[in-house]
Amino acid sequence: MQLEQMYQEIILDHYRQPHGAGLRDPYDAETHHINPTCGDEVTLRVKLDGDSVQDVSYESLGCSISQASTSVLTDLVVGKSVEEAFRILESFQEMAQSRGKVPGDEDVIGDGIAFAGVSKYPARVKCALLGWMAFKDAVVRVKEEETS
Amino acid sequence: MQLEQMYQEIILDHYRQPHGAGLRDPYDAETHHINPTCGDEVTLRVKLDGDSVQDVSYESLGCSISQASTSVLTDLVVGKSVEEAFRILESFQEMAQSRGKVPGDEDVIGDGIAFAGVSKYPARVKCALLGWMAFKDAVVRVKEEETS
Amino acid sequence: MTAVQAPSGLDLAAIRGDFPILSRTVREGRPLVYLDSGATSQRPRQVLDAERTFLETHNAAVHRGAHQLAEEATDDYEAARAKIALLVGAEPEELVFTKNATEGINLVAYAFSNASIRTGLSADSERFALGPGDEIVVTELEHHANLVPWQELCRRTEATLRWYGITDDGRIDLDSLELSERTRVVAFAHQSNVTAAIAPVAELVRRAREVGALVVLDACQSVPHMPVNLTELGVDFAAFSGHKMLGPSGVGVLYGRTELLDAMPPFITGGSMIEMVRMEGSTYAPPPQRFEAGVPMTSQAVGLGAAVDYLSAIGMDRVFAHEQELARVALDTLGQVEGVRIVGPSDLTDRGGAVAFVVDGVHAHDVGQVLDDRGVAVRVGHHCAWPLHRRFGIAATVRASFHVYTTVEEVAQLADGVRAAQKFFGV
Amino acid sequence: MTAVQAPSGLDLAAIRGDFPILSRTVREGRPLVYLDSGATSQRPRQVLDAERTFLETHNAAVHRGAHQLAEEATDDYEAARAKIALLVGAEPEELVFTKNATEGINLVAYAFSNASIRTGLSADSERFALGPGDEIVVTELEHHANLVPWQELCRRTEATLRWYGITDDGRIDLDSLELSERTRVVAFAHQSNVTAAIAPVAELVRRAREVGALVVLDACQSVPHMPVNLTELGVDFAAFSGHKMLGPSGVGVLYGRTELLDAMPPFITGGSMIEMVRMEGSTYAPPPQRFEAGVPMTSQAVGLGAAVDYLSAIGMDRVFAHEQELARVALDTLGQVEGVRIVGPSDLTDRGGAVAFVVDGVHAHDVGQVLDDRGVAVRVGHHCAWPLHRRFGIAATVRASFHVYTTVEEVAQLADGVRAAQKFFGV
Ligand SMILES: Cc1ncc(COP(=O)(O)O)c(C=O)c1O
Ligand SMILES: Cc1ncc(COP(=O)(O)O)c(C=O)c1O
Repeated sequence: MQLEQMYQEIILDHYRQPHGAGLRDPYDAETHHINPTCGDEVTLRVKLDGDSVQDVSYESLGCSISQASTSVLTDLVVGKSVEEAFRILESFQEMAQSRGKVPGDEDVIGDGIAFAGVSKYPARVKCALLGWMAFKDAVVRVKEEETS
Repeated sequence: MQLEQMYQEIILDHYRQPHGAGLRDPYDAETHHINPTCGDEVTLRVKLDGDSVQDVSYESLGCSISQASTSVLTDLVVGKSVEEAFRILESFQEMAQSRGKVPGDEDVIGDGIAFAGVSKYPARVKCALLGWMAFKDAVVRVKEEETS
Repeated sequence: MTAVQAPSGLDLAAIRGDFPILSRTVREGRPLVYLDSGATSQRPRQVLDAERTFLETHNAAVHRGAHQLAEEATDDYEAARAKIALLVGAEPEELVFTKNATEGINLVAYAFSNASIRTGLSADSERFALGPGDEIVVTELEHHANLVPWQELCRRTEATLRWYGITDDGRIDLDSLELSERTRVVAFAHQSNVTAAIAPVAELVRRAREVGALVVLDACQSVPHMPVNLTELGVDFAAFSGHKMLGPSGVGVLYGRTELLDAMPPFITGGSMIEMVRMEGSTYAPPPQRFEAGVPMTSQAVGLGAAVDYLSAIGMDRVFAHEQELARVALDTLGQVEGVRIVGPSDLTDRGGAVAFVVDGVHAHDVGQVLDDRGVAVRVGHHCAWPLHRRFGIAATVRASFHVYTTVEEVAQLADGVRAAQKFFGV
Repeated sequence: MTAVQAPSGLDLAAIRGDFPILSRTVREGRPLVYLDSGATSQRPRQVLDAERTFLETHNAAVHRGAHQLAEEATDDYEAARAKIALLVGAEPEELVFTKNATEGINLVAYAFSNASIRTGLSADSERFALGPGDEIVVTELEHHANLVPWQELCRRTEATLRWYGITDDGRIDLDSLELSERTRVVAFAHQSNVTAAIAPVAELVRRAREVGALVVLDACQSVPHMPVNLTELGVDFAAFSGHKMLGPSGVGVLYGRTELLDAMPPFITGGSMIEMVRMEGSTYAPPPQRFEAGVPMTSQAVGLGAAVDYLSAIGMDRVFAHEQELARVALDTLGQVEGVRIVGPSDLTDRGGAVAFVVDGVHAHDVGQVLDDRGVAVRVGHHCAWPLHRRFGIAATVRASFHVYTTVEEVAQLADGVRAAQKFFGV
């Protein structure tokens, strides 16, 4: 069974009890991302405090992988500086898109390494990244608004 | 050599000395037909006398087959009734499109049976029919004008 | 995989032997159970061989050359058209080769918008001209291929898109819309690629005729799976794809009544579709050539001809019977699993052989993953019918779909897989 | 057929052994001498095998499924795109799979006309909008595929078509036209499919840039026959076909600079090219997916990838050298036949390997027939370049065209055949 490699216990835990779920006020930007192949959706809000991520809240409709990865995301980035959060994001994304070649650095992406198995299933990589891309997009928007 | 079967002496004779060539006045209708695959052209005029074909005159630019077959056409239809001319045309066309299966009736199409070999070369059938289709078209136009 | 004599009377062992891919294994050595034929079917050796023989002995550009190879290639290409015509009850010159059904439907949509710009066109094409106030009618269950081209046509011509809704069991809801005198096109799927509901073609054609609208049939999921006679159905246009009917990818067919094809302006233009070309302007060949610009999908047409031979030898009525039997087994066995909801008709009346469903508490992607892990290939997602899914308030379904090589035993594995998924995700 | 070591250093015996069709005979047992590769090339075993292996082991709908077969099929399809990108010096995402080059050029032309109807479009697409007074520039030597789509675009948008004339030796006459500030597109063939003249791409790109026009390169006769780096050439779009480069029919490639593809509205719409679909309207995926609606020509893309491998293993510079050598032999031997006139450059400067000619007093069709009778397959007619022929006051030419499997001995048979034709027709 390769199934257990993909759906690690950590993933199933996050899926059953997602962290930080729900949409909260106040927020600086809200994004809505969709996976066009399966119709999964996430609405995600970001609240920054200067240069650090104060809150990430979200509502999502999707498979276990996308839900769990968004949950892990909130654990990893809330309280971090934007720079640090983006470093985590990059590291997570690199692993997720590596086709099983990059195991992921636990020091950087914590529970995120549980998704290393997902990276072997190209059709599921988008699921794993759905929330992360929505987060990236939201932060970029806040920054754009700040500078404009 | 299959070549001699296709280019019967009669064809080469008509090709070298086409009958009825040149555009003449008076005429009732003129048509211009083109073979879109090779660019060959024929301009053809028909003069009817009541219900009989008084003259067919033409100018053509094309291969030996198309030139010879237009020449044979004039021999066969000039002086005939329109009805008779169309019977000849149908018979010639049937043979030309038969892929070598219909040898052609010499009593009806005279020298036209020399083109039986051409019918085995589908790409050349259009050449053999170019003048004939222009003739048919021209007669149809005269008839249409008469009735309108 | 034990492949027994099917109740439908097909010799499945022999049939499966014709499909090399069916003997492979996936994941950790599991026999492949391919239940995704609605997306694309597999090809029998006979189709692969026909294409290869053509390429190794007759290949040349068709309708262009005068040498022997070109003659033979043209003959093979046109013979394929004639075979396909026979299968669907049409005349060969009513069939245009396209790259897929999607292109076929776009061809019709673009013919309308090209005709709507009247400069330089003959009066014949006027019947295709659209403008503000004109209506195009589709249904909410359409595949994107039979929806988006019409949306874009409406954008280009300022015509209005209207649609029939869907009933709770996934059929076109005939009561949900009245056509009007301004309805110019009624386009719908012969068989839904999600719910497998078969459309009431006669009734829809009658309604369209009543208001003088043209009927475009998306026959992607019917021609591969059941006997279809397009002339008897009385539709004006129909499109289907080779790759869903045991034939090659890269080839599809658009059917159009001669009188209509004759009057339509071209879509894709270029070589081999012209009558005369000058720098100042060009005139075009009669159909079907007018709609086949460029060097076509020659060997693919030949392969599709061989697929038609293969299907005809079995008999489309038996193909349909076999798939209905498979649908019955799928509906029966899935029906016994608690928490499974079928999206589509739950009995076999006017229904083809695909079965789409959701599993309460387990997302379709996750069900699909568990099935994949067991070697069972299904499709998960909206299957290019997003509005249909939205209508049922769901993002994604699991769809199992079949063809002539699918066995009852394979279908029975679906329910086992779903139970395994429920267990795995603890619901 | 003795196939010796070619002067260009190719091992022709080995190469010819890869092409099964070359060992067949035609007419009454004559060895096939295939000199019609400009129309369509033949395929080596390696390409046929690659397609077959794909179909027997990995075939599935790409970019749609989540099961193992779908993953593998998608990987193979995208790997093919990457290989082709490498061959032509582009990024994979700059390449769109089409059914042939004709579709590729039409895609660009329709992007312009679709952008010209501004309703519902983003501001990005504005740079493609055309209207009265705008100019599209082509040349008089274009293949119909790079002429008729632009005529039709002008019909749809009321833009004006203008063109460069041709010099007496069959090249684009750079002095015959001045671009203007209203020139929006300059479209031309990299290599003429009749005269084999290679266009001065750098100069034409420079002129187009000067007035802010986009450059569309018809690379149908260049990519299969010589090293081409599209990025270095600096063109905006380019189109070529698989079947002319030892690959399958039914697949072609459109190259577009990312920035442009990004901004273009879609052409053919349907499944797999969408971002979000609602009945009320849809949004579209980024390129190249945006332009690949429907189930694509999957195995054909894989086959084209294998053709690229095959050509790359030989080396495009050596392919070009070989064909130049063949052109030299053709020009030399035909030059010795009285009454033969070459249509195109008579030396090898900026010239590829096709040779078109007329024979005084014998129509091209008749020359072709005599050649065919001897087993020599050439093309006769206007080769979809009717205006070019009209420019030279001729209806039809004989064209001999080559590929990597063509031998010097084969080319030498041309002149013999022409002499036989002269004798037969008594000129
Ligand atoms: C120069 C040129 N352009 C365009 C084309 C059209 O290619 P296709 O028919 O493969 O679309 C051809 C070949 O037919 C060609 O030689
Ligand atoms: C009902 C229906 N319509 C249209 C299509 C589009 O077919 P293709 O992608 O082969 O063009 C499909 C399949 O994908 C389908 O199932």
